[in-house]
Amino acid sequence: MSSKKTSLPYAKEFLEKLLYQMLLIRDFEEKASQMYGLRKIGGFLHLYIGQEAVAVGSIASLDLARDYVLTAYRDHGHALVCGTSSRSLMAELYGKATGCSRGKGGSMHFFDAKNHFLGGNGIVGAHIPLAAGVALKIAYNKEGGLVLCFFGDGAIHQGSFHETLNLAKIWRLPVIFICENNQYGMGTDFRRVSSVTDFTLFGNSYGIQGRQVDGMDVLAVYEEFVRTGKHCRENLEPAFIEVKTYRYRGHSASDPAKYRTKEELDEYKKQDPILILKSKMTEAGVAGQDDFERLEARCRIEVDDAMEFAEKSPQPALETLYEDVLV
Amino acid sequence: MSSKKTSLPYAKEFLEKLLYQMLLIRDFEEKASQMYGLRKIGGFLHLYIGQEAVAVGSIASLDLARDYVLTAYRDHGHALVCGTSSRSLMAELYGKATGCSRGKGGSMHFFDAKNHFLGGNGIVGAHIPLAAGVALKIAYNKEGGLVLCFFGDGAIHQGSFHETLNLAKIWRLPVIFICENNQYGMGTDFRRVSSVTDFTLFGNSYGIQGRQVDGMDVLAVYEEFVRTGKHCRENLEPAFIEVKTYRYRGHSASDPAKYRTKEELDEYKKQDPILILKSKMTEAGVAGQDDFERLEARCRIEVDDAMEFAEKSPQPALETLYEDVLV
Amino acid sequence: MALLTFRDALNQALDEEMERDPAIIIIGEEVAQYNGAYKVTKGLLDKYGPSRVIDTPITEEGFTGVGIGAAMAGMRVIVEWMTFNFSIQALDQVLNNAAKMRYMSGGQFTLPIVFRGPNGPAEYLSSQHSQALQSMFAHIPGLKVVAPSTPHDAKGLLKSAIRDDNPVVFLEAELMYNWTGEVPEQQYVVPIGTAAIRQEGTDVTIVSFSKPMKLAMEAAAELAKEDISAEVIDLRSLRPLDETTVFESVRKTNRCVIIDEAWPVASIGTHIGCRVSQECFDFLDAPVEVINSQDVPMPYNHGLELAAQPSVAAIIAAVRRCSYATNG
Amino acid sequence: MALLTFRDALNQALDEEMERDPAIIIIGEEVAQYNGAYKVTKGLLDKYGPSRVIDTPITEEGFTGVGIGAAMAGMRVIVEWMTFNFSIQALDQVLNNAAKMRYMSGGQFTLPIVFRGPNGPAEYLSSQHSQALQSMFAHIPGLKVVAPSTPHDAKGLLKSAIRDDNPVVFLEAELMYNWTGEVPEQQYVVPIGTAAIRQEGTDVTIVSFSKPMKLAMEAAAELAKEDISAEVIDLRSLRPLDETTVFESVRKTNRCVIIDEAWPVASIGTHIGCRVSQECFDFLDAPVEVINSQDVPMPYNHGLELAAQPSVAAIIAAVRRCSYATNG
Ligand SMILES: Cc1ncc(C[n+]2csc(CCOP(=O)(O)OP(=O)(O)O)c2C)c(N)n1
Ligand SMILES: Cc1ncc(C[n+]2csc(CCOP(=O)(O)OP(=O)(O)O)c2C)c(N)n1
Ligand SMILES: [Mg+2]
Ligand SMILES: [Mg+2]
Repeated sequence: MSSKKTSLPYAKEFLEKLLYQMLLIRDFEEKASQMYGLRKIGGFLHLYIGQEAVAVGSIASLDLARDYVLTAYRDHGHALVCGTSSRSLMAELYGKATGCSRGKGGSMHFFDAKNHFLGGNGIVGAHIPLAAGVALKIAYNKEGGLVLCFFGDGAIHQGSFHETLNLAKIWRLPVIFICENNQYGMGTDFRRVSSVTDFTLFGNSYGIQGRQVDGMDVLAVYEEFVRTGKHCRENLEPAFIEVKTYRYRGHSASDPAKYRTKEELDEYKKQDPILILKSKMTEAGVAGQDDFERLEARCRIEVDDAMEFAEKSPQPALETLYEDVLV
Repeated sequence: MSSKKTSLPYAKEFLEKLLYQMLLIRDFEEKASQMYGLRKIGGFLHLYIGQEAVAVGSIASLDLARDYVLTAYRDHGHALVCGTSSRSLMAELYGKATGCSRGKGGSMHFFDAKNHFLGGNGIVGAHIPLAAGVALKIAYNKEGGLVLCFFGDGAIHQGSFHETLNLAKIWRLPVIFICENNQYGMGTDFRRVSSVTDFTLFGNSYGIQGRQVDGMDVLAVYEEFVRTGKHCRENLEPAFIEVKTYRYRGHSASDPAKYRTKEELDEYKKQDPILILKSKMTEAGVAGQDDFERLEARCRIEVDDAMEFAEKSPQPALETLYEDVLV
Repeated sequence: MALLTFRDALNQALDEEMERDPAIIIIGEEVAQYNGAYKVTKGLLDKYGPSRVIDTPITEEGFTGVGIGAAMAGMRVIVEWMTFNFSIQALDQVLNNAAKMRYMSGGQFTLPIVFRGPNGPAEYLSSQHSQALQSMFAHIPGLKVVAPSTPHDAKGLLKSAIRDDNPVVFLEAELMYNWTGEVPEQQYVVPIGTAAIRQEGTDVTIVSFSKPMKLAMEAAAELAKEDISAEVIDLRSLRPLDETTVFESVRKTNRCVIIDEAWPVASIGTHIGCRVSQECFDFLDAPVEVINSQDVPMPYNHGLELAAQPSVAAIIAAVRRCSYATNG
Repeated sequence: MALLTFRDALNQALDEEMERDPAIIIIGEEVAQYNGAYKVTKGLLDKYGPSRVIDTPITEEGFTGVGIGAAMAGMRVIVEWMTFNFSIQALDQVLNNAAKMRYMSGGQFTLPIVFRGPNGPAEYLSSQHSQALQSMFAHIPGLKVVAPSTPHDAKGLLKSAIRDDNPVVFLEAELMYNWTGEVPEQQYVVPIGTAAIRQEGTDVTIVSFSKPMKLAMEAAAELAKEDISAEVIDLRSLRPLDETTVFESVRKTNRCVIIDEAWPVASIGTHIGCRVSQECFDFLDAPVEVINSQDVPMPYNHGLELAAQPSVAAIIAAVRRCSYATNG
C-alpha cells in the first residue's frame, strides 16, 4: 500500500458509519450462519457477505424520512443499513415474537415499515412493481422522496422488471432500479442465461440511461447514488444501475457453490469491500488500526447482544397464527 | 400517377397472388362485418382491414411445409394467407361444426394445424412464448424452418414478450417477432403508454437487431421478410421487425374509434395497401383494370360461397361440448 | 330511489369515494381516456384528472403490482382488470404480495386495494375470454372476495371495498352492467360479509351469488307456481362467507341447491356444498345439489356455450330432485 | 425390488423415458448444470446433453410458454418449476394455453407436456414459499393433475404423465424427496386416474394424497391400536378423480375423513367432501370430516407452521368425532 496520503472528502464519522455498517452486516451474518449450523435458525439463509458495500453505499445516500428501500430475499444487509435493530432481525431469524416481522417472516421477509424498509420478498422480481408503486405515492403526494429497488442478476429477465421499467418511465416515478450483479443466480452464471452481458442496455429500451458501478467500493457506490438520486428526485425520473459485486458464500446455506472456482472466489476476496474502505481510510489518514479494532469490538458486542436477545425472546403465542391475516 | 413504367422483378402470378390475398381478406371481412350486423356472428370481431399487406407480404416469404405462423386474436388475415379455406373460416365465425375449429374457437381462435397456422390467441402477448417453443422444435430437429410470430403494439410491453426475446436469443431460435404497429391498442395511442416510440430499440437489449418496415407496401414487407428470414434460418437466430401499419376499423365491431380523427384515417386510406400494389402493377405494366376486375370478381365469388357454406353448415352436436377437452 | 344500471351504480360508488378521499386512484387499461372498456369509469378522468385516473399499457402483472406497492405505501388503490380472464397474469402479485404482505410482515401494513372488473362468461367469446375465476381467488387467505348481484349492492359493496384496509377482489360481470335496480339517492354502504335473503321460503334453500342470482330468482318464481317455496340466498361475499345465514336457512328448509357458474372441481360451489353437508347433516332431507358450469373450457358456439352454463331449467330440476327425495 | 428414494424414483422415470423417446426435453431453472435445485434431474445433462436438458433464466411465464409451444409442435416436454410457489407466474400459460389449446382448436393439437416440481410446505420458509396449490390446478378442465405419495407411484405415474398426450401437472414435495420405498427393477407404469387402497378397513375411510398420506397412514396405525379399522385411500390423481373407489369405500365404512394440506376454501379437500356427502348420502353415519391447513398464510416460526398444517393428532380427533357420532 502506498504511503502517500490520498485525502477523502468525507468526515471521519461518515466513513466510520459506512465501515461499521459493513462490519455489522458481516458479523451479523457470520453469527447467523453459525446459529444456522446449530439449528437455531431454519429454512433458507441467503447471506450477503461480499456485497456489503452495495447496500451500505447506496442507502447512505438516502434520507429515510422520505425515501424507501425494497429488496429481494437476500435482505439482511439492507434492513440493517435502514436502521432496523440487529436485535429484532436476529430474533426474526430465530422466529421469535420479538422479531421485526413477529416471527412470521424469517430471513426472506424482514420488514420495517417505520424505517421505510419494505422487505424482503421471496419471489424473484415480484417486488419490482411494488417499488414503483411506492414511488407513485411519492410522486402523487409530491414528497420529494426516492425509492431504491434492489434485485439480483437473476431477476433481470423477469417480465415484471421490464413491465415496471416502462411504467416507471411513462409515469415519471422517482425510483432507482438496482441490479446487484453478483454474477450468479443460484448456480447459474448470468452469462449463460442472458443475451447481453452489459445490463445497462436493458434501461435503454425504456429511454432510461443505464449506469454501471463497482460494488466492491463503497465510496464509488455512494457517489453514484448521490448523483443519480439527485437527478431522479429533481426530475421525477427512474434510473437503472448495475452494481458489479460478488457473494462469497453459496446461494443459501445449503449450496456448496461448486459452479465456481476457488480462484475466482479468492480473486474477489482480494477486493473485499471492507478491506478497500479500511485501506482508503488508512491511506487518507482518517483512521488506523485502533479505530478499526474499536469498531470491530463494538460490532461484536452488538451482534452478541442481538443473539442473546433472540435466544431469550419468547416464541410467538399460538393465537398469533390467526392474527394479521386481515386488518 | 406517372406514365413511365417502373419494372417489377416479380412474375405476374406472384403479384396477382398477393393482390388476390389482400382483396380476399378485405372482402371476407367486409362480409363478416355485414353478417355480424345481422347477428349471424357474435362476440368480438377484430377486423384486419388496412393491415392486409402485413400478413400477405410476410407470409408470402414462407415455405409452409416447414415454416409456421402464430398471431393474436386479429387473425382472419393470417389464416387466409396460410391457406385455410375461406369456407371453414366463415363457418367458424358462424360457430358451425364445419368451422376450422369446429365452432369452438370463433373469430379469435382460428387454427389450422395442417397448414401450420397455430392460432389465433386471445390473451395479449401469451402466444409469444408459444412461437418460440415452435421454433425450439424446429431447431431441435434441424428442420430448417422459421416461425413468424405476429402481435400488436399493445403487446410490446408485456413481460412475456421480453422474457421470450431473451430466451429466443440465448437458445438461437429461428423466429421472427413481428410487431404490427397499427398505432392503437384498443383506444390507446401507443405513444401514450410506451417509454420509447421506436420499437426497434426493444430488440437491442437482447442483442437482436430490430428493423422497421412500411406495412402498407406489400412488396416492401415481402422483401424485408425474405431478407430477414434467410438470415434467421441460416444462422438459427431470432429477429424483431416493427411493421408500421394502420387499422381502418375500430378495435372490434363495437368500438366507434372516437380516439382518432377522421383526417388521420383518411390520410392512411390514401396509402391503402391494395391501391399501392395495384398502382405498382399498373405502372409496371404487369396488369390493368381488367385483371383487377377479374380478381375482384373471383374474390366476391369465393366470399359468397364461403358465406353460403357457413349458412348451410350444421350446428355442432351437443355432445361435442364434451369432446377434445383431453385426448 | 332511482332506477340505475349496475354500471352506473358502480360508477357512482367510484365517484363518491374519489370525491371523499383524495388518496384514491384508479389504474387500468382504458380506464381514463376511453372511459373504461365497459364504461364503468366514465367521466372520472374529466373530474379527477390523469394523476388519479390512470391509463396503463397492457401489463397486468406490472400495473397490479404497482397498485399493491402504492397501497402498501398509503394510497387507496382501485385496479381495474379489463376482464378477470387477464387477471391470471397478475395472480402472482395478488397471491404472493397483496394477500401475504400484512401477515408475513407481522402486521406492519394495511393493503387498501380493490381489484375489480367483469368475471364469468359473456357471449360468443370462447375459452380464453369466458371464465368464472372466483374459486381461485376465494381460495386465498388474506383476501376478501365480493360478488354483488344488484345495482344496490354493487354500489354499497364497492364503497365498502374501497374503504376496506384489506385487499378486496370485486367481481362484476359484463352481462350484468345493463341490469337495472333501485338505488337510494342518499349515500350508503353495504358491509362486506353478510348474505342477503332475497326471498323467504320453506321448502328448499337456493344459494347463489353474482350473475346466476338472476337464474335463481327466475327458478324460484317458476317453482312458486308449483307451490314449492324456495328461500333464495345471495351470498354477496365469498370471503368471508356468511355460512350462518346459509346453515340457518337449510336447517329450516332441509334442502339445498347451490349455483356457481365456475367449473365444478375445487369450486366455491362444491365448497359450500361440503360445508352445508357437514353443518346441516342432521337436517338435510336430500343430498345437497350443486350446479356448476360443465367441466369443460367454454366453446364459442352459442348453443354449446349456453349448454355449458347453469340454467333455470337445471335449477328447477335440481330442486325437484331434492324435493322428491325422501329422508336418507 | 430395490429400495429407492422418491427423488431417485423420479430420476429413473425421467431417465428411462428420455432414453426411450428422443423427442423428450426437460427445461427449467437449474435442471442441467446444477443437476436440479433438488437434484431430481441429476445426471441427465451428462447423459442427454444440453439440447435436451435445458437451463433457463428465471422467467417462469416465458419458459413455460415455450414448453407449451414446443409440445403443440410435436415435442414431448417436461417443465420443472423449482417449486410450485413460482408456478403462479406461469399460470396464465397453463390455464389459457395448455389447458385450452386442444379444445378451442377443435381437437387439432395434442399437448404432451408435464409441469412438475415440489408443491406444498417444506419447513421454515414462510408465506411465499410454503403453499399447497393443487386446488388451483385441479380446478381447471383440460389438465390432468397427479400427486403420488410413494417412490413406486412417483416413478410409475411420472412415466405415464410423460407418455400422456395431455398437459399433466405433477405434484411432488420437497420433504418427500428423501422418503424411501420399494420400486420394481423392471420397467412399469402406473396409469393415471385410479386411486390406491393403502390399507383396507371397515370403520372409517381416510382419503388423502401426496405428502399427507404419511400422516394418514400413521393415524391409521394409531387408530388400529384402539381397534378402529381405517380404510386408507391414496387418491394419486386429482384430475381425473377416482370417485368410485372413494364412494365404494365410504358406502362400506359409513364414515369419511379427508386430508388436504391446502387452504380450505374451494379446495380439493372440501370438493371431495361435497361429492362424498352427495353420493354417499344414504350411507354416512356422520358428517364428512375435512382436514385442511389453517386458513392463513404460512408463518415462518416452526411451532406456528406445524400448527397451521394437518397433523396425525387432528386426523385421529376427526376419526373419533365421526366414529362417536350417531346416525343423523
Ligand atoms: C419467481 C421465482 N423463481 C424461482 C425462484 C427460486 N430462486 C430463489 S433465488 C434464485 C436465484 C436468484 O438469483 P439473483 O436474482 O441473481 O439473486 P442473488 O441470489 O444472486 O442475490 C432462484 C432461482 C424464486 N424465488 N422466484
Ligand atoms: C392480457 C390481456 N389484457 C387485456 C386484453 C384485452 N385486450 C384485447 S385486445 C387489446 C388491445 C391490443 O392492442 P394491440 O396489441 O395493439 O393489437 P391490435 O388490436 O391493435 O391488433 C386489449 C387491451 C387481453 N386480451 N389480454
Ligand atoms: Mg445473483
Ligand atoms: Mg395495435
